[in-house]
Amino acid sequence: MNRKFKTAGAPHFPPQTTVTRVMLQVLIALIPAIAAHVWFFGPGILFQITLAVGFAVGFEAMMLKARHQPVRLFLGDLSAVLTAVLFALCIPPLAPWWISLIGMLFAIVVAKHLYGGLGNNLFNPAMVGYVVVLISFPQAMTAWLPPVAIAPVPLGIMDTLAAILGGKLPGDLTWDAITGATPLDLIRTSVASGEMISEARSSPVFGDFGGLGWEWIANWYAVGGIWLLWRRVIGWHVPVTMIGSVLLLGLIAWLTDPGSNPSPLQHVFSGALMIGAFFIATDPVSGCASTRGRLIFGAGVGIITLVIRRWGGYPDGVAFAVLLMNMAAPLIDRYTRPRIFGR
Amino acid sequence: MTEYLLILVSTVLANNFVLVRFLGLCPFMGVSNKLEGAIGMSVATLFVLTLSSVTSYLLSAYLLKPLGLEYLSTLGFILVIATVVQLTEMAMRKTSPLLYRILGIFLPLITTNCAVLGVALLNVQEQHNLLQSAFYGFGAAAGFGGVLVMFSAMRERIAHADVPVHFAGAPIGLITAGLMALAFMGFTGLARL
Amino acid sequence: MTYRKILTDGLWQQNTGLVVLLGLCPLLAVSGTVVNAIGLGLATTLTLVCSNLAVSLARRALRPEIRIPAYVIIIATVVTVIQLLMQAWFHDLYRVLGIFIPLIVTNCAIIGRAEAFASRNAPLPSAIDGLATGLGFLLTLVALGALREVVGRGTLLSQAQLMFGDWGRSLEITLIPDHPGFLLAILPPGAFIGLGLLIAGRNWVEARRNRVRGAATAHRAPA
Amino acid sequence: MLTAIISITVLGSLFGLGLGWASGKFKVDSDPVVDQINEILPQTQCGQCNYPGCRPYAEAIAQGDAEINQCPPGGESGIQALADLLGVEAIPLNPENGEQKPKSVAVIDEAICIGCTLCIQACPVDAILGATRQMHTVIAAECTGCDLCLPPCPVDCIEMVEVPRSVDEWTWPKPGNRIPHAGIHKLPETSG
Amino acid sequence: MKLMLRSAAALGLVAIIGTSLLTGVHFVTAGRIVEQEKRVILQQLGQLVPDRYDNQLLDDRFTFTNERYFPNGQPVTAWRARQGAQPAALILKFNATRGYNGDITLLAGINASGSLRGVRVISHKETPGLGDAIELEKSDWILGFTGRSLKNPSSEKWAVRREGGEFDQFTGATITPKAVIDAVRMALEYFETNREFLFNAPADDGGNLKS
Amino acid sequence: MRDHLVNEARKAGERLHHFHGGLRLRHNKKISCTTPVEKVPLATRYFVPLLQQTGREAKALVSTGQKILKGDPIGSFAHLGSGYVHAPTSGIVTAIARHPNSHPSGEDGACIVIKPDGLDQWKPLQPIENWEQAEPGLLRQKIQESGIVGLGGAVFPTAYKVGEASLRGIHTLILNGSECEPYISCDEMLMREQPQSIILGARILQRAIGAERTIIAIEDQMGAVHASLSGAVEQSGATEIDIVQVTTIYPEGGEKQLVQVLTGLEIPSGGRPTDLGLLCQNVATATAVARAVVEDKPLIERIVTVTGNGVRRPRNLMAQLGTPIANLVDQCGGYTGDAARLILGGPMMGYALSSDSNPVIKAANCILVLTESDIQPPQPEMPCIRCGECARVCPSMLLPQQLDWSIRNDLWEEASDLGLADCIECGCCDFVCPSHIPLVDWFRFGKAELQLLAAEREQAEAARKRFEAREARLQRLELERKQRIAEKKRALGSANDKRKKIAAAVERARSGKGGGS
Ligand SMILES: Cc1cc2nc3c(=O)[nH]c(=O)nc-3n(C[C@H](O)[C@H](O)[C@H](O)COP(=O)(O)O)c2cc1C
Ligand SMILES: Cc1cc2nc3c(=O)[nH]c(=O)nc-3n(C[C@H](O)[C@H](O)[C@H](O)COP(=O)(O)O)c2cc1C
Ligand SMILES: Cc1cc2nc3c(=O)[nH]c(=O)nc-3n(C[C@H](O)[C@H](O)[C@H](O)COP(=O)(O)O)c2cc1C
Ligand SMILES: Cc1cc2nc3c(=O)[nH]c(=O)nc-3n(C[C@H](O)[C@H](O)[C@H](O)CO)c2cc1C
Ligand code: SF4
Ligand code: SF4
Ligand code: SF4
Ligand code: SF4
Ligand code: FES
Repeated sequence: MNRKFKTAGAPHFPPQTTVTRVMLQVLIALIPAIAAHVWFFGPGILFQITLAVGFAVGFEAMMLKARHQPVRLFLGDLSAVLTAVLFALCIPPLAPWWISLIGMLFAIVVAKHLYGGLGNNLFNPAMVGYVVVLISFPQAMTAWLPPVAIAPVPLGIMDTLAAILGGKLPGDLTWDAITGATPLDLIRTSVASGEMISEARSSPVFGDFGGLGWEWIANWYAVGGIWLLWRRVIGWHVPVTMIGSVLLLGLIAWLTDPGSNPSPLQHVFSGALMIGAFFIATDPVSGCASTRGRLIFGAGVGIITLVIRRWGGYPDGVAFAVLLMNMAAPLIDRYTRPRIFGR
Repeated sequence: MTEYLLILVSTVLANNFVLVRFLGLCPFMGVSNKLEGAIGMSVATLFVLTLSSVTSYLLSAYLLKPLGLEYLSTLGFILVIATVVQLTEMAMRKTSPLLYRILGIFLPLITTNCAVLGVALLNVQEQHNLLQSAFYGFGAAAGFGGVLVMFSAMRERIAHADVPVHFAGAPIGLITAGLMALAFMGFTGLARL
Repeated sequence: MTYRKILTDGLWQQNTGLVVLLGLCPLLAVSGTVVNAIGLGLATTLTLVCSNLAVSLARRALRPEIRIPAYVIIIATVVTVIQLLMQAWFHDLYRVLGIFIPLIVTNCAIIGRAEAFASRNAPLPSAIDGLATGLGFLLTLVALGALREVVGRGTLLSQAQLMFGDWGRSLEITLIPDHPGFLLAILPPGAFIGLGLLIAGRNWVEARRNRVRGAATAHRAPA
Repeated sequence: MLTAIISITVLGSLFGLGLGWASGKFKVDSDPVVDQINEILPQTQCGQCNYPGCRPYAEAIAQGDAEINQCPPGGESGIQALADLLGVEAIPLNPENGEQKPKSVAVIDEAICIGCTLCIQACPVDAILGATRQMHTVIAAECTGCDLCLPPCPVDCIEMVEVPRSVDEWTWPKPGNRIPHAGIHKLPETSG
Repeated sequence: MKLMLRSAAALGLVAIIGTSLLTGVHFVTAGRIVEQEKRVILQQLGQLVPDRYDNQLLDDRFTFTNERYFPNGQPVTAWRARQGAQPAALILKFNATRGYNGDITLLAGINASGSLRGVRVISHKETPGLGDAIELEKSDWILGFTGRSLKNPSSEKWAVRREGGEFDQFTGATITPKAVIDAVRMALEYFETNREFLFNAPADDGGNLKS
Repeated sequence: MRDHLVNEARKAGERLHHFHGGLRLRHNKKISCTTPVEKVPLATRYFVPLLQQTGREAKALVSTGQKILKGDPIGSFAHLGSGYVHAPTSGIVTAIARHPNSHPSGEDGACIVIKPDGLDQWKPLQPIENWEQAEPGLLRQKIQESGIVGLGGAVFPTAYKVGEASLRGIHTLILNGSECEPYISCDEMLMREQPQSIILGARILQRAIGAERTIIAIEDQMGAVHASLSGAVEQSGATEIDIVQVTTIYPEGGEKQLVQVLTGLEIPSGGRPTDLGLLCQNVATATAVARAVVEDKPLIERIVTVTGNGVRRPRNLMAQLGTPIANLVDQCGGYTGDAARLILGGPMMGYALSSDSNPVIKAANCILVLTESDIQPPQPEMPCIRCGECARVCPSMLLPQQLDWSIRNDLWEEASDLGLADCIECGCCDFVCPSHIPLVDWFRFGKAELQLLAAEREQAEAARKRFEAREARLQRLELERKQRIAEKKRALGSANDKRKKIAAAVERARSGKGGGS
């Protein structure tokens, strides 16, 4: 009559969510922005994503094998895929294939697995990969296509593939002919050469409040991000403080000297700020864990981004700002522990 | 005013002594295992570096230069530094023996922290005046200390991570420093004069 | 302490760059190319031998509270002499190595050897210790320099003219033609990461050697 | 030429003077580190460290005369704590000093005990009660398990007994390790 | 007290020995070092002036400022080469202020005729791999100035190709070359209008290659 | 400081407050609330464990073969103000043996096995007549004799709590009826069916501790309960009893959370509600008190919710302690085919039992049987991705993820700084963790380890003191011995002196004599 049962620790509920589900939701949230990217800049980004995911999964599997970890289990968590997609979204659509290779080598092997793999990395892998290729191959990494709408020569699918895989451009086109500066680049350049922002603003790559095309991609990032917020995959702290600090400081700068400072909206809707605020600075692993820590983290990323954009040598500073705050995260976590109940 | 601000920005960020200029790496790697030790070392260095930057400036400007003895700079500077360090060491041993224990062999090694002599030599090279030297020394130490403290907080986390065995310890520490330097590349061009 | 042990300690077991982690600044700063590495390595080795010798000779005369300042004076003297000589005869190389020649003074490895070895040993072993330590450092420098130069530029021994005069130009070896230039290796992050990889490599070699040795003894044990 | 020598010499002498003064001025008198070390030591007072008790060993460590790996009762965790305090690398326990054993207490077989008081004299923490020619007992709660009372006993009536844990002292066990570390897919389930 | 004196004495002794040795070496090497330093500077400057001049090029220099042609209050150094009493050539050291990452310090050698003998970059902070092709070590681009003058090409052609000029830009980087081209043109214009002053101003002490 | 807080706490219940974190869980209570509480018929054997409350096992007061009456004390505790275990029915003690005892360890414990005689005959009952006039001390003694422990889950001896509380000045008694765990409905049924005895218990407790008023906290989803309780309050004529409905968020039934919800104050870390002048008791505990005082019936039965998808007809049962759990399940129609896990307690905090031969114990508020699909799919544990969900839901405002990290790496000081001791083991963190880290298991282990370390340190400290005292004593003895020797020597010396002097005097005298002659 007596019946035996298996025992297990409390609580006795099925798992509410899984790491895989979390990562999957982030990937889903990126879809609108990817679609917008294709719409505005052509299909290059799709090839870049494919390449980067391929390399990332390859490196991930290799490292898991080398570290004697269950390969299937960890490949299934999709974190490497997410890293790859975010990386691909940061590089120019026509970047040669080996950019992805080297970026993923540093992202997955160096920044992730040398630290012990999922959950242990101190730096945001995608951003490590991006910054490595950015400083190593500035030429390839600054070859941005202008939006299809104003491109002098729109590239077809085969042309794009040939450019990525073979470095060949159709006909007698040169890189200089088909690539152009990004809006932030123009702002940075005009500041460097002592011109007024308004002069740069006359370039066709500027849209209504950000870069032409870029502003819409940024919007779609925000939509995806808000969906993630609603799904509680990310918290509001990082995006709000990051965008908030950029808006606030950008506004102050703009009001004091509109000639050499772009409007705060320009800041928010150009470059990597939106993807950074919702998808990159929110990386839980390399960010702060405590609530106050996340507030500081977000604000820090925003402020450093602005400082680099305004005074630094790079047109955009999101990636650097994220890495810099990654550095500070353990220290911040140490000193922003929440007050324990009753203490 | 901006000039001094720029010196600070340059020494702390754009030309961070540890991550960009490669000065002061031995204590950077050596005393970064524990956060407390790192903070202590940073404070000690802040004190020693500022003081020795100023004193070595004085030595250079009022003794070596007038007498045409620039070739003795290295010797003179290192003497000044050694003395400042030694005094700090004795004072610390007296006032905070535990800190003294934690900093262990590294306090005397502040003498041989390249950053200290580096600051003195660079002061001469860049023709700083007294106040500039003070700011330069202070900024260098602040950059050193800030990075050291962050690094040690990171290392405390790495210490218990599942790092591949051959990389445990110094290698992953250096790779982390490398990634920090990578992040600091973002500050290039920041302190353009 | 046999001479053999002094040598293996300096070159491998207690290698300053790879194991003791002292003298890191010049190691990282001046390892952009092999030629710079050799130049600084030789200067450092020379300094180590001379300073160890001098400290060992003076070791009985120095009281504890002035020991460190005294070492420092000795080392600074040696370094300045080398600096002046280099300035006079290897001026171009001197200009490339820049501030890191006077900074040999504060190469922690030098004062470390002075304190740990020379202050307790006779002149001859001290000089040999200096030589071994210096060569160990030189080797690490060259290894790191080679790694960074090959990965970063695809060449070896570029700019050899700085050290060897004009005939040095012919020493340059291009390993990877049309190398696009991997700037990371040449920039500061590459130095850190490169040294990290070298140390990990040394750990790996050491682990393998121990395993082989362990296997050998284990094999013998039952017999 | 002469100015050079003179100036540096004067400088050197001045610094020497200052240092000499400082070394007298800042002389260190006592070492609170000893107390901190002693606090980490397990206070078993067993002497396995080759010092006549924990405090003497603490003093030896503070002096730099002893390594931090000579206390078997403290075990690895003790060594780690010492290493943390002193900012040095942890090293494995020196096997010459013995090995870490589970905690046990001495029990005197009261039927055999002849009341010689020798064990009372040996006990470093006064954990044995008894009077001459009367039966002795060990106060289990105060016994540190140092083994020092065993050798002097002329009739070998003392035995070290491991301290058992009963059901009501049961505490939750250490959970199984994370699967990836074990390298197998196993759920944290134990069959009943 | 005794302790103090003993320390002082010992340290003093070490210092005496060290300094004496150093001073000795200094006297042996001092001459050669000065010579070497001169050689280095001359080597740099020598590429930019004609072989034939007979004055002490290194000493015949002076420093001035001119906000219109050399903005941001930078000090400009001029070295003058003369053949007999005749001006032979001039070397100007000045900054291009509109670089991507700040100032680019240039040396320009200008023949008495007003044509460029050559241009060199002394220091810059441009992005490695992108803007640094202005270094002679990285590419030959800077040699493109040799032989140019205000009339060759005509002044509207003093620009990068993309903007209809005669000079190449680098792939992905136009700011840097533009900055250099503009600064060199301004220097030439200044030379053109202030030739008298440049060759007749009294020599002073200021300025050297490094800073 | 305390006075200020106590005064603040007097406002308890005026306004509701929030506590940090917590979870809104699916309630699942309805399924067991459809039928009234049923009595469980006499079992053929009772297994009464001797370990039924916080502390150590009780000592058996009976021996094999002894005949006992219902309510006779059969085991007595030596810890925490002592207490008793009583016979659930009349019969014969057939054995005192090790038997599964519904303990989280899963190990067997000593149980008194009783074979009922079927008469269910009470021991002679001596209720306290007229409790309203009785000495509070007498009431407390009754509570102790009746073996009452906290029925809210912690099974801490109520007498001890009440005794301590009476010394510290309590103004408000809080009766905890906010049964917050899903599935469990025993308190709800109790409040519906026996509101009078709860009110009675409240008033008795109030008198026993000298409190001025009582707050009964119930969940806002228990509509019927509010009506029945307020009816009972009116009936009793008591004016100092308030009923407060709190929002249903797990774990608002936790003492600290409940106090915070009612007062807005946090019980200081390491402290208890008494620090705020409050005492918190479960509603069932109050009924047990009422029964003990006015009927002299000790704690031998309790309401147990038998529920879950693994049971055919979920319901609440009034069960004697010691009844095998299988009997309860049988009365509820037995298991469904896919019953997979047997849990004592709720799904969040309960522990899984390995067999249904385990007896009902004082802590058994719920028998939950879950099916495969309730607990599926099991997921492997992954590394923590530091998502921070655990910290977001932790009602103690801890950082579970960092706690876990420090426990795994033996960083005990760190764990203690991070507030390991403040974890209430509610399981919220565990529930939300996407990496399925068994956080609570680690915290339970860690808390025990921390206590062990503290005990060790205490022992070491005591050993050090005794060692030093002994050293000092030995030194003193040594010194005294030396002094004694020295004194003896001196004494010897001076004795010699004296002798010499005498000799000399004698000599002199003699010579004087001689001289004189
Ligand atoms: C990180 C980064 C660094 C750059 N560095 C330089 C530089 O040093 N010099 C330069 O002329 N352009 C540099 N650029 C490119 C300019 O921003 C600008 O895009 C370019 O000069 C415009 O030239 P294009 O029309 O050939 O694209 C850099 C761009 C980026 C993104
Ligand atoms: C004086 C006194 C001491 C107490 N000591 C403890 C104790 O050591 N451990 C314990 O779990 N509960 C103790 N309690 C009971 C607590 O107040 C509380 O009711 C108990 O921890 C159960 O609460 P929980 O179910 O919220 O954990 C004590 C109560 C009092 C009045
Ligand atoms: C997470 C958690 C949830 C709890 N939930 C309840 C509850 O729903 N009802 C209850 O009476 N006690 C609950 N308790 C126990 C209370 O904290 C407290 O111990 C009890 O109300 C004290 O009364 P008692 O001593 O009469 O059991 C819970 C404790 C914890 C830690
Ligand atoms: C909200 C969110 C944001 C993420 N952002 C990044 C990211 O910016 N870069 C990245 O490499 N991985 C990101 N990941 C994936 C994952 O956390 C990352 O690969 C880990 O750092 C690997 O240990 C993100 C995951 C989530 C849930
Ligand atoms: S070995 Fe024994 S006596 Fe020595 S420190 Fe450890 S416990 Fe104390
Ligand atoms: S009783 Fe024996 S084992 Fe225990 S402390 Fe005393 S001497 Fe040591
Ligand atoms: S179990 Fe502990 S740590 Fe987890 S949520 Fe509850 S109180 Fe917080
Ligand atoms: S919920 Fe789990 S994965 Fe998230 S931070 Fe907490 S422990 Fe880590
Ligand atoms: S070489 Fe050691 S600090 Fe620089």
